[in-house]
Amino acid sequence: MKDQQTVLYDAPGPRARRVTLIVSVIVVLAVVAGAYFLVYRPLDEQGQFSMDLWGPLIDPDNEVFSQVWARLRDGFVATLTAAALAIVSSLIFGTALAVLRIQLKALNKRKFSGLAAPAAIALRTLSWFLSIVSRFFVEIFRGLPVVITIFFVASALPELGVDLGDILWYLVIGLTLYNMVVIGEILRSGMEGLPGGQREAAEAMGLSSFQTTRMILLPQAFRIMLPALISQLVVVLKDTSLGFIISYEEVLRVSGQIIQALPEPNPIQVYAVVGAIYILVNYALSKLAEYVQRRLARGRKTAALPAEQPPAALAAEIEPAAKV
Amino acid sequence: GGDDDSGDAGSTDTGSKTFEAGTTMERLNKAQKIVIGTKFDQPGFGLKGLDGKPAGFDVEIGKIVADELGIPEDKIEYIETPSAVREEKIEKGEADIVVATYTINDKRKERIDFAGPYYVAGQNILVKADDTSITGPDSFKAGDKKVCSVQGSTPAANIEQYLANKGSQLVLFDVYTKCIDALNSGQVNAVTTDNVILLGFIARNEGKFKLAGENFTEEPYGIGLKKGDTAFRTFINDTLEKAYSDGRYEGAWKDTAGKFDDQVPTGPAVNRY
Amino acid sequence: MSVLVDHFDVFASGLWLTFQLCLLSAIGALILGTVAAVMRISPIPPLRWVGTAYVTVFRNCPLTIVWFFAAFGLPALGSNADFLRIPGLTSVFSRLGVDIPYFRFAIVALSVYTGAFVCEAIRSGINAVPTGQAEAARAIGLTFTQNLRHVVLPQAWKAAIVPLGSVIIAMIKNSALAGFFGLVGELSNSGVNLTSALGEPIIPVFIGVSIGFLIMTVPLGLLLDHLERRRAVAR
Amino acid sequence: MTLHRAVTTVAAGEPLIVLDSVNKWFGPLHVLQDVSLSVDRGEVVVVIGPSGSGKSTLCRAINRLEPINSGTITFDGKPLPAEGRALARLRSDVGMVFQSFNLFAHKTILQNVTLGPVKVRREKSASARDRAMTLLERVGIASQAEKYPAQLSGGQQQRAAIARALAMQPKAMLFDEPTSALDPEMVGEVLDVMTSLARDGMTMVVVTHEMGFARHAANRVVFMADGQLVEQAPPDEFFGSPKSERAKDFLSKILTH
Amino acid sequence: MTLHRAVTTVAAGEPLIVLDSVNKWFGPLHVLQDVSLSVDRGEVVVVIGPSGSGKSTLCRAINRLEPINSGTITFDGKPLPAEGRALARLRSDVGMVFQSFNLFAHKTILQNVTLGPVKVRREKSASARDRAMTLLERVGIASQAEKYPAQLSGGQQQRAAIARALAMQPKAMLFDEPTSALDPEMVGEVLDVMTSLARDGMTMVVVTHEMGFARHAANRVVFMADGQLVEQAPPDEFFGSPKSERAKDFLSKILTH
Ligand SMILES: Nc1ncnc2c1ncn2[C@@H]1O[C@H](COP(=O)(O)OP(=O)(O)OP(=O)(O)O)[C@@H](O)[C@H]1O
Ligand SMILES: Nc1ncnc2c1ncn2[C@@H]1O[C@H](COP(=O)(O)OP(=O)(O)OP(=O)(O)O)[C@@H](O)[C@H]1O
Ligand SMILES: [Mg+2]
Ligand SMILES: [Mg+2]
Repeated sequence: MKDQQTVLYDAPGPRARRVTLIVSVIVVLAVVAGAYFLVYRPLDEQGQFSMDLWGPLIDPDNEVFSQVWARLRDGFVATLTAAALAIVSSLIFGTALAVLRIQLKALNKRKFSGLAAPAAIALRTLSWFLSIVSRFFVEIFRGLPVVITIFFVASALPELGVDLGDILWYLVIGLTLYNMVVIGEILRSGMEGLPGGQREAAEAMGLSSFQTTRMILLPQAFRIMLPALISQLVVVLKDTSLGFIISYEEVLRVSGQIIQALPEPNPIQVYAVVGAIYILVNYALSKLAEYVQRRLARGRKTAALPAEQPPAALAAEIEPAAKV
Repeated sequence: GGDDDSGDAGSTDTGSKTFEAGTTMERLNKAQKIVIGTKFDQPGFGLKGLDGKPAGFDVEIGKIVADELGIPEDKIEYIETPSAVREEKIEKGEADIVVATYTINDKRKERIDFAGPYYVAGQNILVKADDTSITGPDSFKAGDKKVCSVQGSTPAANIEQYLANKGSQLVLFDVYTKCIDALNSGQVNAVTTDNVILLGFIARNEGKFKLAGENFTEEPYGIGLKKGDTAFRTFINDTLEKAYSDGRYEGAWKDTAGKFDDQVPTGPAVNRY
Repeated sequence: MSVLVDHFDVFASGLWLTFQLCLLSAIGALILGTVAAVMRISPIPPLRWVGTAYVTVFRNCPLTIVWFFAAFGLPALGSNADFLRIPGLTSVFSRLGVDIPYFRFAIVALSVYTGAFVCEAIRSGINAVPTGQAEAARAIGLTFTQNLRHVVLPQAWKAAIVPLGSVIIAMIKNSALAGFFGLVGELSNSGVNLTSALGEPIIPVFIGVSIGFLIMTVPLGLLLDHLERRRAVAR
Repeated sequence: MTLHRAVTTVAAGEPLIVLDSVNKWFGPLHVLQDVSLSVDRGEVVVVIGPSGSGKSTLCRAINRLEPINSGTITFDGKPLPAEGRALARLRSDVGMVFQSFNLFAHKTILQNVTLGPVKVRREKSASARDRAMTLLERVGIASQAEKYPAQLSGGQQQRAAIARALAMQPKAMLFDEPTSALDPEMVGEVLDVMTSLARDGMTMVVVTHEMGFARHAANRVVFMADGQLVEQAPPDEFFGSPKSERAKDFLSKILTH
Repeated sequence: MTLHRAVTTVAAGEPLIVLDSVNKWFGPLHVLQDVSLSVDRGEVVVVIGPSGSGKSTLCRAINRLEPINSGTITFDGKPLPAEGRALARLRSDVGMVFQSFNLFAHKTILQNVTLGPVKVRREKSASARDRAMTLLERVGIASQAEKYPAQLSGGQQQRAAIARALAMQPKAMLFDEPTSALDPEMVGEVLDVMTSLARDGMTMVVVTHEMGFARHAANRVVFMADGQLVEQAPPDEFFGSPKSERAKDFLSKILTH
């Protein structure tokens, strides 16, 4: 599949190449000048580049350098721990949710004509009820800000008598509630986006609806959605920083403490360094997603990569860098 | 932290302390372990340092109590108790005591008990050193001065009643350092909260800031503990009084909050309600 | 639950402020994102690099850090975001004109962060237009700009509507952070204020805040689901 | 209509598939209108007709991939079960081959072929494997057994799909335009496999536009238009002298160029 | 190779399209290998060959939708311009019809047909509209002018696409498998339009698998395989006695069933 972008304009001829070169030079000059006059100079005039502020972060000979980095490392470990736990549990529960919703959809079509009337009615009511509940669950947790969900979990659970001890778990639950819904919808739309023939071929062969979902649809949805799932990891990694609201000591909160503890407060410098690390890690992850996407497109071990799979209301988070 | 000279008087006779059977003091002494709730982000009172350990006046007070219980410093476990969760941590027994710039008031007394107060703070206003236009909370009534505080805090609620228009006068962040940055770069004219916190910032930014006028509230800081544990409360009150007189209180102050305010407070009378 | 009734005015004005913030930020994000998208598909390499760098940085950086730089980095550069005091707008959105710049900083933070995602949504819309359309346009002799204007963009816009909507929903949810960066009276900030400072019970207050956000996000989400289904059928 | 019934009941052999007054609506669209058809054991029936006339729907109704609104369909003497285990069992008795192959993209050709026998028929995987290899041999792609569908040409994929259907040892096979998605030079190889199946006595219902195949392999040609079964006759008769106007018109369109 | 050049230069008329030693790579893939071909004014050339042999690429190279790596392509005596207005003008002189129609989905049929004349040729919209209606009349879909492409059948869409190309009053037309995406009963209507175009003396290069069309409408058949132009001859000669093994093999595959 060719990129739309490459067919928008023709391969440049000699004149187009010349124009491109001239405009390029102008753009580069403008960017450099802007960076110098609008960013570098004002910062420099305020002494934001002084070693007093940067030393603790970049000068190994600085007396607090190792302490600062030890704390930052602890912060990153806490961030990664929360993110890893959240993504794993989101995957597990999200898969369950997706399978549940797909199965309920199939179940709602059945009439249970083989069973006695009361039993059939009971079963149909149950499956109808479960569909409604799961739909509500999805809409609510998809529509709530993650900060609110986390805060709510951390304050409501103890109030309801559920005490998990470590705040890590409240953060993990809060992140999971949101991300399992997102992942569940990614997988569900992945399964529904597969060519209808896959399900039909399986059913025509005599596989049951659950067997079809488990053996045919889910594995392919996982493969197709792998890039989107990896991108979701980026989202989780970023969202762990919301743990500050329940004072979970992830890297941003630790950064705040470091800034207060240093003799010369240097928030701009600390956040610049932490932000850069975040960007590097997440960029690597999205490159991985891109790579996986390309491998999938080449190997085509799945029936099809649907034209656009992100379900409504999710695309923002899951749109892998590779795809767009 | 300056803990080296404050605790050694008591730490030699750790095992020799005995307490009446069945009391909290006996339990903690036997266990040789105490969990103290404090703040991790309050300069001068409880701030997690670069070594990862909290330090400050509240922490020192906690150490004095622990010492009196016969528990050495390295057996103290600190947990973070931000404002919203303090009562809960005490009720659940997750913290044996909470020393965390904890203002004594009646609403809180419904859920927990307070020993102390061990310090009486008061809300005040921080302005730039050359600012003469703000002299107290009433200066905000005109509606042109902007003030910063922390989201969900009592000082923020207190200052609101002096404001002509909340939307164009009040700025709230999650921590005070952000308020200081905003004051520095001119987005706000003042920062308000308990005087001790403000003193900390004055000390850290020599000559830049000053307090505008007197404290306009009283914030007696107490030590939170489980409701109904009168024996323990009495013990802590006794401990505080002892510390007032034997210099440990003064030492704790000098090494921590005293760095910002060289005027050593006199220990306030404890309230044995 | 009586909190919801007693403090109805707090919730209502919080919702209104959040709505203003979201509306203005959405406009800003759409403008920024469109510019970035055009840069990213342009034939000029440095423009593409700038667009790509912008998207890479802001997609991968936590919003809290972006917001920090909007609220404290801009002042460090000597700006109170006064360029947002747009004469006509300040009379409608009074917060835009006040001396306290944090409403404007919030708009900057949300617009710049969301703009990166808008850019990608628009590009995904462009990519969703079958390549044959652009080829057919070139084959009858349309130039690059004619091709974009008459053939690709009108169709891309339709394909981008759903992803764009998702981006805006995400932005509305992200606006909940505004309270932590100086904006007083926004919905989630009002909730924190009610519980921490006024000691109101947590659960009902947060149900109120949640309802406020769901009022904005759920109908938009349902609308998008609907649009998407309609598009799927049409295809 | 009665005429057709008469024709089919006169035919030799014993009916395996019987449709009686089948009606099917998609919303307001009446896609199968009172269709009656009977297919005998060992018979090869080719269904032709313009696009949208309901050929696929007919085919899919036979193994209930599409539920019908009224009428009855009987397979091997029993009416089609509505759902559940019984329906799954019926389906495993009817092999189906689709226009777009529909091989399971994440499984190798061999896994595609053994999946049904192992999971539905609960066969030992060793014996399923042996039989699968024999079938792949028969359709001429034994050497591709370990590859994934995407690595095969269209013609090879369709032959693998036929092997997959045969692996269930079905009593009848349904083909829905099996060669329409193929590059022209691959059509022949698939038709060859189908012709050999027909010779071996498999009961087959084939929707196709390949008139050559209809001519030489079908016992009967059924012409559909607008959801109705308009005409049916042995191929020589049908192609030689179509009776209905619509059949004449259709044949003129697809045979001239 | 030299033989082919000899054949084409001997032909009557004046060459309109001349490809000389054209080479094209996609990465490591050599898809056009030293291809030389000349098409005279008024000549109809049909290109056939197996899938992936480079037929589409050849077609697209002629109006520079695909740039080539070496060799030259001349149209109407002038080498293909590389870019800009000149290239756009060339393209407006060469009509192109795609397998997948590629009608602009958001415009009506009439708008599709008038877009080029108005935006590229800067015609008055009234006159463009009149001519468009005449063309739609000619391809038999004047009554559909106000509909959107998705509302039309495949055959109607392809005829609209032909009208769109004709609206630019091209000197030559390129067809890339114009009937492969159509239902069989619609193939005829499109081929009819193409045949009438050929009769009217339009210069045409047609990639197709429709051997009937090649036989009765082509002046010359060109057979491609693996990026090479293997054989070219008048249709009778080519279908009657193909010279190369590959052509024989290919014909046997697509003509038997
Ligand atoms: N799932 C569906 N929902 C609604 N309408 C449908 C559905 N499937 C088929 N139809 C309609 O039913 C009619 C018959 O469709 P069917 O696929 O059986 O025709 P066909 O003869 O197989 O055509 P073709 O040769 O194009 O495959 C068509 O008008 C089609 O649009
Ligand atoms: N944009 C591209 N990038 C890389 N390879 C390409 C591209 N377009 C075509 N190819 C390859 O070039 C070769 C020739 O392609 P082309 O489409 O010209 O063949 P064709 O003869 O038209 O085949 P078909 O009958 O299937 O349309 C094929 O192997 C194809 O995979
Ligand atoms: Mg069909
Ligand atoms: Mg081609």
